[in-house]
Amino acid sequence: MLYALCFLLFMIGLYCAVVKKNMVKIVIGIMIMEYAVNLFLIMLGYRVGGVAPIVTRDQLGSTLGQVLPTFINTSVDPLPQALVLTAIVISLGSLALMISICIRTYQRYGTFDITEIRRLKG
Amino acid sequence: MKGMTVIVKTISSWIKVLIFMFGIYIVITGHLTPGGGFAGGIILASSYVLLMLAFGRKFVEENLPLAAASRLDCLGAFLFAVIAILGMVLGGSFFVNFLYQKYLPGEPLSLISAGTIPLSNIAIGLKVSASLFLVILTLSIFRPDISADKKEQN
Amino acid sequence: MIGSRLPLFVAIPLVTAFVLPLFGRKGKAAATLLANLATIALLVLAIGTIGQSAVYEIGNWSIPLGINFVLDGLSSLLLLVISVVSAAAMLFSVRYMEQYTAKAKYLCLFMLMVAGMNGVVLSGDIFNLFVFLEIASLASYALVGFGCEHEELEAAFKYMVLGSIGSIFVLFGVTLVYGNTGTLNMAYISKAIAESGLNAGLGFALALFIVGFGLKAALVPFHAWLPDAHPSAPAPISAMLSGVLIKSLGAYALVRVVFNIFGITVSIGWLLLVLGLLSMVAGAFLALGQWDIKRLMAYSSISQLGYVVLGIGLGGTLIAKGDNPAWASLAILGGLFHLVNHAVYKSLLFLTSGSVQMATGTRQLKEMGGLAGKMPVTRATCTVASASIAGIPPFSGFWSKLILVVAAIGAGFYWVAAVIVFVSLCTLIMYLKVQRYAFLGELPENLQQVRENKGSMLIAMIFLACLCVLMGLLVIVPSLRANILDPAVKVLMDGVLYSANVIGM
Amino acid sequence: MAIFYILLFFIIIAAIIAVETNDLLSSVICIGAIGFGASLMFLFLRAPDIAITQIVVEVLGLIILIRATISRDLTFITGDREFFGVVVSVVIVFVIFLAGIKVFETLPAFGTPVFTEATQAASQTYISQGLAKTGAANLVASVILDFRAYDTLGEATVLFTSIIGATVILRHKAKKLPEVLEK
Repeated sequence: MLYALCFLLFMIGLYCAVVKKNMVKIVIGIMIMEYAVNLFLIMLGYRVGGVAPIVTRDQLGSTLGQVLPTFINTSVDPLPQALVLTAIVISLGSLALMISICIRTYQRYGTFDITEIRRLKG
Repeated sequence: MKGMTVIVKTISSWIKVLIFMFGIYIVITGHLTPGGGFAGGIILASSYVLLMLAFGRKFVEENLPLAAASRLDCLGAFLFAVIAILGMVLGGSFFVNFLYQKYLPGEPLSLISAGTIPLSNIAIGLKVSASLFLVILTLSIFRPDISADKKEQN
Repeated sequence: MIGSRLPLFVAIPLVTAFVLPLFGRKGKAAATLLANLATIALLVLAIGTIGQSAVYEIGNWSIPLGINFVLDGLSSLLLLVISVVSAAAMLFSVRYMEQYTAKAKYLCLFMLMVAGMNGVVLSGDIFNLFVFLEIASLASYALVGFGCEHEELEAAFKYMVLGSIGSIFVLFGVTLVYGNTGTLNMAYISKAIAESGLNAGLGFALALFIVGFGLKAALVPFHAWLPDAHPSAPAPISAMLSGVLIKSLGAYALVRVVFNIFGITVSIGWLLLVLGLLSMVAGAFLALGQWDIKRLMAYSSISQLGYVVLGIGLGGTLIAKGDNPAWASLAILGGLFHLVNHAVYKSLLFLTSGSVQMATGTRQLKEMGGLAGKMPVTRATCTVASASIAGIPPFSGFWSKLILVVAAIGAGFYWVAAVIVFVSLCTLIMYLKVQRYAFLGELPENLQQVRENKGSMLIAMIFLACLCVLMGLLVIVPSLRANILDPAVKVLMDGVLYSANVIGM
Repeated sequence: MAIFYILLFFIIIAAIIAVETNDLLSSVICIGAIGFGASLMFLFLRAPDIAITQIVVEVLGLIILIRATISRDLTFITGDREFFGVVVSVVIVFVIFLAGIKVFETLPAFGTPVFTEATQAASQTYISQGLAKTGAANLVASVILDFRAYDTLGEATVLFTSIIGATVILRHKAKKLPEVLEK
């Protein structure tokens, strides 16, 4: 059910990116889609009653580098977190590039409305 | 942008130091606590953004010019690539954590541990802070002269 | 040992790109030289991979713990194509990009795009493939808008929105795959799918991949951005985009996912076949009506990529049915060979159009004419490329189209063969139109001062034209074919054996 | 469990407002609300690294977005695309949504991640031996900077690419004049 709500968020973003005619609104739609995917990925790794995947001092075993089973059996999945970290930074980068294209286009055309930005045809 | 009132300027020049220290802390303890190069780098960048909002763009540009920020950006990315290539030279494969496996295993949970991971965090922190500062600066420098362009169209 | 050299394919362009912005205005010549050296080094390295296969585990972590590079016949073929086209386009840019400012940044973005494509082609990890796809895409968005004029920005925005949506679809597909199989390594995903079968979640992920990579490849229902983006970019970038970007990010990734991870089925094969046919026909018809030389070529790219997808889809359908593998491998051979050919002659065509545009200052066919006398080398290379793309016998395009037609007839798809021949005729007509209006006829008053371009631009064009003439040898000479094309065909024919090959190596 | 539903509903409502409002500035502020909601949610999902990164990225992202919207002569937008097109896209989006809902039944139930069941999942090794193999106590750091460091190189490169791209797009003069070129 939570997954489906996440998918609903994704679809709201897609709707915004496809239907809206304001450039900034389209960018916002794409951002919402990215949020949805990130949330979804983190949810996939969640464990009921889990702990964060960071080893603390009282979870260290006796021998070097060994971790207690209490940690192994409760830690959430670290891999999706690593992926989301990457995905967040990627989305920040594409946001910066998109906004600079928007601003430059605004300077050229004097509008954010893509129905008025129509020099190319066919 | 001329900057804000004296109160804002004084407070932000103090807070700036705190944010900067906090950013560095987040970067260098990234392998032990939550955070790491990306979060820390963005915090470092935001300390400069705070200065820019309080003192105006000119002041910041004098302290850290655009060209220098661009060089730092390249340097950070280059350092990270160098760590990867050193892994290839010293450890036999691209991105081998050669420091941890061969030279400096360190104590778990202490500051000096995990080999190249803290070094990579520092390189990424440098890269991210410089590049985000650069983006904000570029976006704020760009002043579209719309009226002139519209005349040109008509 | 080829395996240990694989990281260089990503490391060389990346390090070059990180260093290039450090050269200021004064170091422009040095920066250009460095970038050219890097592309040539990549070309040499790529030639070294011919006929080899290897798996390289990054950081010495055995998969699935770490990420791996996989070099097989298909990636080797794509690496070769990418490095040939990028070397030629880089050589062409030496002079051509003098028109624009910020040349060091242009070279930097160019190298980043090459790094991204090499990374996509070599990656054995599906999330890593997404990351490198984003590098190449972001670099190409910025390069399309490089001129900062009205049309270029509009095209860049359109391209960026559709491209971002495509990327997010791919990312969502990756998350669904991870949620169902618990691994990101392509070989292990393939193994898990083979064990558990295709459930609804994986099927939806496959649909997301097809839409996402289809958007990157500009197959027909998703092609809206291409005819704007490709003409708006500077000419060497148009050559890169049409020549290799849509193939490595779109066609290659799609084929890899469909054939080697999910395993081809009859319905997916038919889907590819229909997408290819639609792209071929629609692209050709839309191209016929164009008067802008680069826009015409962009539409023709859609049509030509249709041939590639059609050949591979036809082969896939036959593999899935399982009754005649010989025709299946012939169809795939035709598709892949057409991919190589199209990369060479379409990039040559875009380079000649750039040469014409630089000399005359226009892209409209109606404003040109009679350039044959003024620009002999451009004219000659353009004619070679046109003859090649239209499928006139000794040139390369003829052979790949012949193979496709023979495979279609042999497999009993007569109507597909008919459509291939028909679209080929349309292609002939549109390039005759280019020849007639650009190079023959009266020279207009205002173009009397036109001179041929000099130096590196000509070398790049002549290099590609020679390749156009000689490429037919790739299928005719058995030893070349056995080393370059056949391993690539075998990768697709093996299908999901990919996982066993990678894990076993 | 309830906290996730509350936060997710909050995020969805903020997203709907962001999509439907006609004032660009409020739209951007709603995006901020989504981001902070997502950050809280990451915290409750036991992902403190992501929560920190999300919150700082959100601040910078908002600055970038506000830069685009503020001090423009029109922040108010009027009208949508033609009515027919809107209806068709809503229907298509809704159909995909209904088709997609079934997909999530194939995933393991929320709270039981896939790596606990799958054979040969890398995450099991990351958790049990990550500290021994890399020496980093923060397992996310050990994944992004050691096991999958190559991804992080790609990620840093993406950021680098977009910064170079943004400076290229925003430079003042793009083409040289013909006279300059002749020299």
